[in-house]
Amino acid sequence: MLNARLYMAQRLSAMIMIPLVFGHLAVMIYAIQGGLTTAEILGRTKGSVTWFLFYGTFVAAVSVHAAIGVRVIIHETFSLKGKWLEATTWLIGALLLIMGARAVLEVTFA
Amino acid sequence: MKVQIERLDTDILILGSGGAGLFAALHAQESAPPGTRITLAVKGLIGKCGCTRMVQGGYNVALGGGDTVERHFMDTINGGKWLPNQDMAWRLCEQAVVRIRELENEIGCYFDRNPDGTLHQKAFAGQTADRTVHKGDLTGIEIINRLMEQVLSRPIEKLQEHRAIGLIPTKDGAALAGVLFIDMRTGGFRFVRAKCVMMGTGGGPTMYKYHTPSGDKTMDGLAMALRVGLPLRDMEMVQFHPTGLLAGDHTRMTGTVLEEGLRGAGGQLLNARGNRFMFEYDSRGERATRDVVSRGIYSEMRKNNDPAQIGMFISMSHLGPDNVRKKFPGMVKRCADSGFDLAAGKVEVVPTAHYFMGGVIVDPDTRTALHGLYVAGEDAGGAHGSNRLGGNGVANSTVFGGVAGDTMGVDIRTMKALRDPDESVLAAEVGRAIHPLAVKPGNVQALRHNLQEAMWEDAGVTRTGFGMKRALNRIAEIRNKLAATGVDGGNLAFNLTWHDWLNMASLTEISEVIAAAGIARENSRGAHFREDFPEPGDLDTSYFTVARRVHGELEVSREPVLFTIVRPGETILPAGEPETLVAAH
Amino acid sequence: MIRPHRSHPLWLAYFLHRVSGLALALFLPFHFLLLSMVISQPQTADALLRFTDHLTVKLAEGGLVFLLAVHFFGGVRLLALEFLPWSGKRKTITAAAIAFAFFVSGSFVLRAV
Amino acid sequence: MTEARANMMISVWRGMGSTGKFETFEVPAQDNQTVLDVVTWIQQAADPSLSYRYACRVGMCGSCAMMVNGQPRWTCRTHVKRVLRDNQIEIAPLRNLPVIKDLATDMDPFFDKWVKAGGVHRASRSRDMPIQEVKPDTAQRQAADNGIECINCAVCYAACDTVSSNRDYLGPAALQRAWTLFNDEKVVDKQAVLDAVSGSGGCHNCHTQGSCTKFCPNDLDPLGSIAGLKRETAKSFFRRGSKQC
Ligand SMILES: Cc1cc2nc3c(=O)[nH]c(=O)nc-3n(C[C@H](O)[C@H](O)[C@H](O)COP(=O)(O)OP(=O)(O)OC[C@H]3O[C@@H](n4cnc5c(N)ncnc54)[C@H](O)[C@@H]3O)c2cc1C
Ligand code: HEM
Ligand code: SF4
Ligand code: F3S
Ligand code: FES
Repeated sequence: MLNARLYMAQRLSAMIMIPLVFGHLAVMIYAIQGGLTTAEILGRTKGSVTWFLFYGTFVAAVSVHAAIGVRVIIHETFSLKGKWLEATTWLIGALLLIMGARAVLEVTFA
Repeated sequence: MKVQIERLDTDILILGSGGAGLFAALHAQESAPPGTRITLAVKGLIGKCGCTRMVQGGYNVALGGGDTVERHFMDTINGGKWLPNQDMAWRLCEQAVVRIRELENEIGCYFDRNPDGTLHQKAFAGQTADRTVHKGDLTGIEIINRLMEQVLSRPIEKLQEHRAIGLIPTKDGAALAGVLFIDMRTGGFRFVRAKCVMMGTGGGPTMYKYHTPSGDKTMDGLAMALRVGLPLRDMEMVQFHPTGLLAGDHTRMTGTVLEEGLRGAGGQLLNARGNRFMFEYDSRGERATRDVVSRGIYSEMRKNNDPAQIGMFISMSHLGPDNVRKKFPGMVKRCADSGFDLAAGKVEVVPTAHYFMGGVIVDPDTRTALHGLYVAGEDAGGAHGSNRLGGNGVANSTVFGGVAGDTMGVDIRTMKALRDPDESVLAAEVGRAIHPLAVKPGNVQALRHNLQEAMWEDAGVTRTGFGMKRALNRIAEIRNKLAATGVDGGNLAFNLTWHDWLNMASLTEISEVIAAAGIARENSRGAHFREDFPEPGDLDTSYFTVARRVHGELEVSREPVLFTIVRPGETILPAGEPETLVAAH
Repeated sequence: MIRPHRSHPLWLAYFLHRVSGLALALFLPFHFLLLSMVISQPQTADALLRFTDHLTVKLAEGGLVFLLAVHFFGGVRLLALEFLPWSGKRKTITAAAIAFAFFVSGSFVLRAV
Repeated sequence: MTEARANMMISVWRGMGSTGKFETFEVPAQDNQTVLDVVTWIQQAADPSLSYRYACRVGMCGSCAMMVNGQPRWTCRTHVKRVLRDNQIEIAPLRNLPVIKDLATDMDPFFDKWVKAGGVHRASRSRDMPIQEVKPDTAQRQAADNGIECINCAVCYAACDTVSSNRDYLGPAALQRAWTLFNDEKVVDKQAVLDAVSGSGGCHNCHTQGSCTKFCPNDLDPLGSIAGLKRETAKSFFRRGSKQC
């Protein structure tokens, strides 16, 4: 159940995530190796516009990307389509966006 | 047995989806008044059955560069040994030029090009110019796929896997009312009334032990025409392709064509002892025309007369296996899939029944003696005479299919109403079809084998009067056995064995005509070679045979060929034209 | 058993990509939840993060990174196939992507442990 | 020449519509025997009620495809040797298409989608005009040629899991036909070709499973063709986007 627009949205969001995921993986490896605590992590991220933009973009992209991805799986597995499929897509996207936004905000500004 | 017949009406009904049927549908749709209902009924799936799809070599058309319609025409007449209906042959050559442009420009076919972007043309045996347009060696796939798409995307009604079993005339017999079908998927009967019917079921000489056509082609159309009293011409003319694959009785691969180009490229024919033999029969050796090579191979087979080693061999390896693989990738792969090594080894071959020149007598506009019935393609007789040139077959079906569509589009404007069928004929045709269902089931396939042996031995590549009379007896015996052989009618849906029986009924009916017409022709022309009459006979008094059923009896007569355009010994080419434009090999 | 029409590298790559994508999509909300808690309930969060010292948890985390890596390289492979002029080396790309994903996640897990 | 050897055990799917079961037949082994020959033998010698479809018997018409040991194949060009395992073969109707009876499927959905994908030439010249000159070895023409020999056998369609799970998906063969049209110099309105494959069942639903290319008996590459369509639709997406702004 993908038309050209959904496809482009999914592929473009994937492309945006490429550097972000790369960076995230690097940070995680570094973090785990350094045995970082919460405080240490927060110390680096709090008030940082860069981190905000970094994770904010990721959250926005992944919400779009995953919502469309899961939409496809739902359609193909349960033959769901039409209104319900649209609603599900939006719901997943919105859920990810809200939870993600909250996390990013808390980590960078709160 | 109580039989339900579902009834359906349309305006234009087309039988068959080869080059003839598909073109008829497209042209009828263009030329008939808006709102005309057009229905395409076919024994298989649209575009996926019949022989047009199997065309390898290509499509003959004179497109300049020295070649002219006149030259194409003269080649066709010479090839047909002065038997063609000249007006039809002319129409074929002239219209092929338009049809090829239509195929390229409107239908969307793409044929092979020269490096400069113009169409590539080559010469088949028997042609005096590079004339054959092609798409590699899969020309038919390109033509039929594109035609099929066009038909599928237009408002043309489809009756797929609908087998026509009877042409049903009106009560007074003056016109056609409609066609009776079996819906093969359900096994039910369906009668379709139409103002115009175009028959393009493609003949198909599959009553021979070795044959090339697709499995759905079993002379149904000609058998139906014969039963409704129409005259058939040139029915003795069966073209054999010299190199059919021989792989045993149990496989459907047997009889399929190894392409002509193999011999053209230098392929050698070897006998059982591994020696070349074609030069004993013709100075051109393996490159001689189909009929000559077929007879050469057949003679060697008879000389050899060894049941353990039936066929001869085609060998390519002297040309270098890698070279062969490169030049004939499709053919090498096909042989390999079947377990043969064409590139490096040798492959056993036999002459194989390929094309049927005979058919319903039509005028150049495809009209028949029965009002409302039109016939085009391999079902129609006349355009090729005693021999069809390679490349003229698909030209013929596409040209006349289109002509039929145009003609029907015009004629239908004067046909105000659908006609009612003669119910007694309808009932008789249903009765004929359900006959085996009431008889104890037996082995239909064994009878098909018997028929194929009989025709191959007694009415095949070379013939004698004695042999063909024996063929008639053998056919009569097989016909009787068929009538006593039943089919289990427990489930009629997609019941192939029932259709095998019906196929056999058509094949025996037409086999009889082939043998009878062969007896009536006491000379040898083109595809028809009689050992007891090996000479071609006087050209000026050429005759063609006409067979028809009169009060149930088969009658064969001879009618003089009318030289409406050119007489034997003359030519319509301008004086001083070279005999051939093809560079010698 | 993998059905016969599926037993080839491209199909397996497709399957891995789907499974990893789905698993990521299911995991991501929890991940976000965790991050939010870092602020609102630091104790719980710290406890949780310390919890990641346990071997099993580390392996599970490693699994997720593995998923991300698989999906990431599979995704890059797809984007390359779809948007770069076709190279004729699809199988090689597929194999390389899978191998690389294993390498990255493998080294991650080893380092983490 | 055709000495018979040990019998093979052939299980064949029997039934109408969506119900049925496998039945086993003992079939004599021969030299030069294709899967189609095996099916034919069963119908002619063992069970006259067996239904299947074929026409050309040489790999040109694409009407004989079936699932052989779970893999879609042309039966007329598949030598028994290639598929015999432990002296057994399992033969079933082609996947992803409604079954009419036994081994014969209804191919209409496949062809409906062919048409839906815009798989038909739209004329820009008439039969009264000369044939267009087309240079045969441009990259564009080669791309069209690469897909043009498709015989619409639906083997790829049967191999593709996206076809199974997404009813609207046009499938590899139809999309490949669209790609050949896109690359055909004679086709003028390229955007129409792209639009036809950009809807909810279009090329964007392909997950690059690659089974189509893997199993196409003609060695064609629908996967590559579909990737081409995705690329070109993406380009046109940006082109149009910029025009709209
Ligand atoms: C292997 C092979 C190679 C050939 N190569 C060439 C070549 O290179 N060049 C060339 O010019 N010619 C070639 N020919 C000949 C050419 O294919 C035919 O002359 C031509 O295609 C016939 O076209 P048609 O439309 O009359 O019949 P076909 O294309 O055979 O179509 C007949 C149609 O009628 C249908 N039908 C049959 N019976 C019934 C029924 N009872 N009810 C309903 N429908 C029915 C069939 O299913 C089929 O759809 C070749 C033939 C073969 C077999
Ligand atoms: C850089 C990172 C990523 C890239 C390059 C990427 C790429 C892709 C691509 C190309 C697809 C399409 C596959 C197809 O249609 O066959 C896809 C599907 C998908 N992605 Fe991602 N992705 C990335 C990250 C993520 C993340 C972080 C998630 C999870 C939250 C995710 C979830 C999904 C899902 C659920 C699908 C659907 C899978 C399917 O249809 O089989 N992706 N991804
Ligand atoms: S692409 Fe290949 S497998 Fe698919 S229909 Fe065409 S020939 Fe058959
Ligand atoms: S198998 Fe199907 S998913 Fe795409 S690559 Fe081929 S069409
Ligand atoms: S019978 Fe025509 S492709 Fe197999």
